[in-house]
Amino acid sequence: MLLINCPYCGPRPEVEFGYGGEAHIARPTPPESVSAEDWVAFLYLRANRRGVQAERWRHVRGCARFFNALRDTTTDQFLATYRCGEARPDAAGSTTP
Amino acid sequence: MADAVQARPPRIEASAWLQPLPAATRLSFCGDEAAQNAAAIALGLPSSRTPCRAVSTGARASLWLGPDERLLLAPAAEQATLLTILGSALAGHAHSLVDISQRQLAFELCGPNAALLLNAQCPLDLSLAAFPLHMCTRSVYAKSEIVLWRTAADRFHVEVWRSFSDYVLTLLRTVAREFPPTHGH
Amino acid sequence: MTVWRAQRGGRVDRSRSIEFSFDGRRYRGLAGDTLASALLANGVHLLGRSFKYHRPRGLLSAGSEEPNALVTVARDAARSTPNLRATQVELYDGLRAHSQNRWPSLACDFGSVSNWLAPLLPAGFYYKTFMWPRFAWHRWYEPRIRAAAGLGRAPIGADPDGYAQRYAHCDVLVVGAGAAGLAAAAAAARSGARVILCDEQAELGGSLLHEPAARIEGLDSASWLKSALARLAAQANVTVLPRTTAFGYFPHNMLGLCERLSDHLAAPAAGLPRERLWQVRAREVVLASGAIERPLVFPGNDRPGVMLASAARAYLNRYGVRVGASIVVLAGCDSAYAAALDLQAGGAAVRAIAEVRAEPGAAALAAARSAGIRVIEGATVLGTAGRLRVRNVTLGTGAPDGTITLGETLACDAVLMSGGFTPSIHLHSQSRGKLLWRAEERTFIPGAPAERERSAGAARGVEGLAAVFEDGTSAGLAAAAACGFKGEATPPPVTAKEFSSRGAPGALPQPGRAAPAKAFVDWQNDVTSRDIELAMREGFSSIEHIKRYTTTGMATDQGKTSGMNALGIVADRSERALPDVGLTTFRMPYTPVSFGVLAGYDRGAQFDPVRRTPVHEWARQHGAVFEDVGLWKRARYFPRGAEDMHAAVARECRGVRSACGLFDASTLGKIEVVGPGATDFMNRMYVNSWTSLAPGRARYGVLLRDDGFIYDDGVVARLADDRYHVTTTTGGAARVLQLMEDYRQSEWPDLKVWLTSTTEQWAVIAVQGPRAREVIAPLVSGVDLSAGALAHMSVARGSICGAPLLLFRVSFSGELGFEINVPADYGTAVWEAVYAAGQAHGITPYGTEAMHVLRAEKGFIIVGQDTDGTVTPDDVGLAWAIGKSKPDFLGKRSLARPAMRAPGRKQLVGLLSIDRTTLLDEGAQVVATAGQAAPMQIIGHVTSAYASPTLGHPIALAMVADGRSRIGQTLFVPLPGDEIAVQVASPVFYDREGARLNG
Amino acid sequence: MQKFSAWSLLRQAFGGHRGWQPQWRRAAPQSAYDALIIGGGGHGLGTAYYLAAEHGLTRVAVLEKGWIGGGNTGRNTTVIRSNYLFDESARLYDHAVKMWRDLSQVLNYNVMYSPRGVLMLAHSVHDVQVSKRHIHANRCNGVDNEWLSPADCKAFCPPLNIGEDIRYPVMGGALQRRGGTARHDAIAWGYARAADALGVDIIENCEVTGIYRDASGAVEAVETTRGRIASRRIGVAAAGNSSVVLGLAGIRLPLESFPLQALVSEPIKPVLPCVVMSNAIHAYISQSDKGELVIGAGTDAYTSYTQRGALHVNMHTLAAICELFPAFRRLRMLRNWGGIVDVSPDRSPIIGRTGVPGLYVNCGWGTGGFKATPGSAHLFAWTIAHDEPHPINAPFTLERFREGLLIDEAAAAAVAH
Repeated sequence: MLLINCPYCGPRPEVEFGYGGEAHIARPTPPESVSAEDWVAFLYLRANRRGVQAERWRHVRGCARFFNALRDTTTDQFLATYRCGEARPDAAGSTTP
Repeated sequence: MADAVQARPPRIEASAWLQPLPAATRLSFCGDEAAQNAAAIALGLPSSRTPCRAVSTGARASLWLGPDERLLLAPAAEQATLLTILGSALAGHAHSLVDISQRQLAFELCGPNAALLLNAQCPLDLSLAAFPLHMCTRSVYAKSEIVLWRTAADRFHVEVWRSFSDYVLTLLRTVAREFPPTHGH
Repeated sequence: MTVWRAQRGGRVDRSRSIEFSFDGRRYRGLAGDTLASALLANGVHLLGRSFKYHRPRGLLSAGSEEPNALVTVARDAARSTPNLRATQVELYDGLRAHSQNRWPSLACDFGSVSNWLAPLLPAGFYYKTFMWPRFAWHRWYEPRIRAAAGLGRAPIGADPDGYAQRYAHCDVLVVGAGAAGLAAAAAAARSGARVILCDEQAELGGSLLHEPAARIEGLDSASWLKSALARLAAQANVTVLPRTTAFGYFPHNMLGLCERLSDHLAAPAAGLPRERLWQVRAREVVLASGAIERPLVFPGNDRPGVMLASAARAYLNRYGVRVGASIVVLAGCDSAYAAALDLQAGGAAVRAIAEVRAEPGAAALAAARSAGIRVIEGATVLGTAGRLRVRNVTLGTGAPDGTITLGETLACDAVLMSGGFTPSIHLHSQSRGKLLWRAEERTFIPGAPAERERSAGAARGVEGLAAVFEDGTSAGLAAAAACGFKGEATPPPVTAKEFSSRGAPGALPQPGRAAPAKAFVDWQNDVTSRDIELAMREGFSSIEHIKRYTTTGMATDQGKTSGMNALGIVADRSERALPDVGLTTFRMPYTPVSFGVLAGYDRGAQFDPVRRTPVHEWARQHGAVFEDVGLWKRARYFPRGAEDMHAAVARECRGVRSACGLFDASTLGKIEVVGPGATDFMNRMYVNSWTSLAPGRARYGVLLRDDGFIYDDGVVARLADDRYHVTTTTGGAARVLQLMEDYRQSEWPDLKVWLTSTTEQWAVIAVQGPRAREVIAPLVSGVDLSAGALAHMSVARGSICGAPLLLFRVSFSGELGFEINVPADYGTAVWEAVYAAGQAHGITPYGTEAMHVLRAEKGFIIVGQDTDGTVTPDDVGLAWAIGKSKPDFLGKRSLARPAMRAPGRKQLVGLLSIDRTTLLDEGAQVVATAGQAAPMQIIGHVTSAYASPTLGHPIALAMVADGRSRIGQTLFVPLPGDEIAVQVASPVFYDREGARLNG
Repeated sequence: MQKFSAWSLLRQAFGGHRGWQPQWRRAAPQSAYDALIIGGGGHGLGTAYYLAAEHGLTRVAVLEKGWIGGGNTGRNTTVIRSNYLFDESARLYDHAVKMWRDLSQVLNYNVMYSPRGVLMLAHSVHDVQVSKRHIHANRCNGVDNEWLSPADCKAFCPPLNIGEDIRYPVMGGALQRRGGTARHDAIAWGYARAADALGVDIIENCEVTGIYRDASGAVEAVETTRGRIASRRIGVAAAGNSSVVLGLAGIRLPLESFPLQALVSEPIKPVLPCVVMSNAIHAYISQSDKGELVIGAGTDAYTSYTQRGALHVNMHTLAAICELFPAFRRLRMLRNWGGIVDVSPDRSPIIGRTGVPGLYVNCGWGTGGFKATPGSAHLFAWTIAHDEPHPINAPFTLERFREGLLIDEAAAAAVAH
């Protein structure tokens, strides 16, 4: 069970959280001017990175806030967690596609 | 016009380690910091900006559940008063105030095994160092969401949605059987 | 006292004799015995049969690595546990154990015929045969192979025992309470850290338990151990857990521990759980899991009586049991000499020590010689004899040129072997820590950690009690320091006579063309050195392939005794360096963990929460039959007398249509959307437009996901300019709130709006039917119920029977309808009041089944039944709900995708069987032409089907390709050996113009 | 190819089994091939075999970064069934089930296909509706699937608890008799041996680190840890690592890779005669020929390439197993492991072209890939050989997400109202 550092509540066990998938994917608008490519990319295409990935979590059984995290998907170690709206930290480290 | 009916809150059996808490006024209050402060002042509570901490004056308490979310607790009789006070204090502040008095119910776990009873199915570190006095937070007990509030070294105030209360209490009683009664709850 | 029990020594309590049985025969042992030591004390060496060849087997070890002595221990039929290691089963009065995998008896097992067929059954033989005739594998061979395979039997009947669980946190978790672990725990505790110390054994002490000669702090090991444990127990910051196996190392320093609470008790107290799972989150971990002795690989090394040297020492020094009277020791490691010396001192005759290495340790040699024990140098082992117990061992002599000549045959009743020790790196490896290969000692030790852990003592190849104490102490201090606790501790001074535990993995050399006898690498799975050679010959080079092809290391001991020898053999035969062969991954659990303890409290009614509404108890008392909807129990129907569901539902429907019905809708999800941004938010979430909805009015809302498919629906009421009361489906409540929060926080943080679940704040009592108004009118105050004042789809506040009331004028039945929302505590009382008031009007309580029929007659969909996750609003005729002028809402862009507008999409229609009597099967498929053979051209399926008491014939809703354009057409519903002609109709069967609900 | 049979086994026995030859060569990569398959699991090895056996391509190599069959092929719970809801899925999976029947004979390798029946339990009114819909649809598609009452379920699977004493009592089940299990390693080894005999190079410990495209944008070669290898046809069957491999060609896929765990018990004598699945309470279980109970757990909540997951996921599964089989509570978990499953948005696979000429992909099998192995490999080989999808896999293109033509088995199972 992962130990996740909620930016609001501090380190908490995984069962308090919900996973929100890849982070920093903006929802394109307005609908009539969004191309099919952009829309399918928003809905479905994911980097699915092997290495450090920016991803969303929600502390649903805690402060209920969504936030972002950098996690190495080859080790499941977190490099950083940060609030929505904050820029992605450089702690990223090297990544493989 | 028919006779007035009586409210029938769920009954919780008390035991050495379990104390039901009386019906209460519960308000889910959301708003920015200004609104939070205005509410605190109106209720005569210190402002509660520290994450996962409860502040209380007398029987009124404000539990930090999220950066813009508080659970306001007060005696049942104060409901109307509270709504009036807050109504006027919050005029002009963007906020949300929702009555959830009967969405959930509360009980107290007490005694030397209180933390152990909880840790059977609650994954938090409940040592005083990690979960000090007045700490409060949403968490889980097995498959139920709870709000946990430490009101004394060996006492926890637990809030649980009413339809989950049977599940949580049954589980607690199962766990309690693991402790020899001599370990006086 | 038997001849095998030494007169003195050991830690067993000679004053407490214990009776037990094995295979029905009664024996006596002593308090402190394991089943293994007690049987040895009775001269019983034959304890089991091997998996494949059913060869007679005795004890190989004295610990949890035991591959042979697997037994079933049964308190009763339901409390029967197969595959327990006799070396771990603690003796109690009346214990009943049985051997496994043999018939008719352990001594005479028909299965051992496979031993004679062995030449036909090499590794992987089953991949090469059993292929003809085509279907024979499943019908013929497989059932027979299955019957022969398996070990013990599953118990019969439900397990009545309880299982406990607990989360725990500590600064330092120490795994293993041998010398290193004790020192680490003591040091960390002294620094002030919160310490948990666990050990898989009943007694803490590890190898100290069978090192009586050692002197620690001037005390003999037993006395020192006693005081050391007392010191630990006295400290408030230390938790000591015996009988507790750390079986798994999970990410972020979470470890799984299994504590055995009652299996060792003759009469466990009622309610005492059998086991407890500990999920421990440790800031730092010290792995002091020790090392496991390696057997030697030589022909006939599996006969009962052939065992590990350290095991023989443990049986003698810890349990006071001699494993034999006449002993040959096979030394691939100096520590084997200690066994020879101890056994001799213990009264056994040591025939000889056969030294299989080129250069044995001088000290060991000297000690043996001075004890008058004969040492045969440059030896190898060519075989053993004896049917159910080893009778003799035949040695060979290796010449410098490598040739091997037949040596002497030594009579004996026990053979003790040691190929050196393998550090127990399992948990370190589970945590994804790196491994280091130590060429000189030919062993892997823990390298760079991946988690916050460190190994100590024999677990990382440290030798000698003094060194181990020192290593443990510094590990404990370092771990505590890493948690911010500064402290000092010094390892206890030690004097002990010790020999090196270094050895070399692999097989003993054999003369050119190896003897037919089998040299076992994996005892339980009957994998021999030649099986491994065969796998390599067939091109399997990765150790993972060799493991899977030969099954070495895949038995219930998971390769604890076989892994390194297998690697050694592969390395030698392929002339690769051992680390180049690679190591198979270590996976949890370290030793097997019962399903029960992992399932824990989640059993029976407590498997999942049972959610009940405030009206539940009333419904139960009035005979309701309930159904599970998500976690909720909902009243499905209220049978009267002998009514079946069909009859009850028909009556309930008629009751609603003709007079008035009473329905518990409390489970509907409710979300209060509040704030100045509430209307913007609702406009962006739901397809509908909310701007024009006046406070006090309600609207049917449709929610899509951004992929354009219907996600949920429900009535949404505007309570005030900045406040909406949103209802969701019962099952949808949580996921709708989650979806809303996601967009609120992630996409539109600018909106000043907040969401609060009020599902359980309100009890919701639906009163539906032409008499509904008359029923509730006398109870309600503060609300004008007249059609003019409270029109269909509106909401008002007032009071009912003195309780606060939020009254909805809505209908899911098609009749005049109200939904009474009162705070949950008033739910039962108000329900009863309405029911009483309704008596005069013939009110009928109805359940979800009648509710389904009534809404289907009106063509109202149920999301999740008439829709699945592939349906758009237009598919089910809800295009009207979409706010045309809105710039955006969830799913708007997706609805513009070609396939979402293409012809041929399935559309909601009604279906009527032509004969007007056949009730269609929900889920039945629809085809356009009769008499098709599979595969048919399927054009749709039935989503809902009911007998309609109102219409007097069955009705159905269906999703049919281009359905709306087919209205009036005849289609067909194929059934096994039958086909039903159906007519496509409008999905609204009743009161199309809606006169009744607007009444 | 050395023939496998009882007779050859007997003959070899007299020679102490010294006469067996390697089941496949340890091939070194050549500089160029007619076709390259990236991924040495069942799907990839099978694809190479069918390319050689049915499409006459013999200069084919399979590039495996580790050891063949070491990915999901060797990590799954070997459940085989074809009772999927949608016509497209039913055709796809039934194509595979039909091929399983003869696979041992075709490959001369006992893959131990055992049609012992797959029983999928229903625990609620909604479950029953969904099961019935599957059964009707399957029958119309010529796929066997039948409804069993709780008593019938008990008769078919005696240890099953159909009592009322559990939270979600069994309300019946859908049984596919042709469903069952097979031996996972045998699939990889059997295809490898048969492909090798046809000249296919099976190259282990060879990780692809780059994909080269020519001026026209078409693929021309790959870079590997064992050097550059040229080919104008490249098929990717890399399961959990599909996004990573296709990423080398600059392609983003609609995939997320999740850990999927499974576990086995200690071996016990035969007790469970069939495969039992319960989607409602998340459990599936069968018993291996060796006697181990083979149990599949759910996926973890987050994407990961670690091939391991959390304990609480297994705990949830075992709780469900112990409810359905209360006598199993005292049995013990022997070994647990994790695989990486590549999950597509509609839980259906992607088999076809990628938009990059010469580059083909077979991925998105999620938790259900093993059952499809022979069919998937057969169709993928056809697709690569013809540079267009076979009619059976034509609906399973990458384009379907753009069009919105999803084949959403998961969504079709809907969620209770």
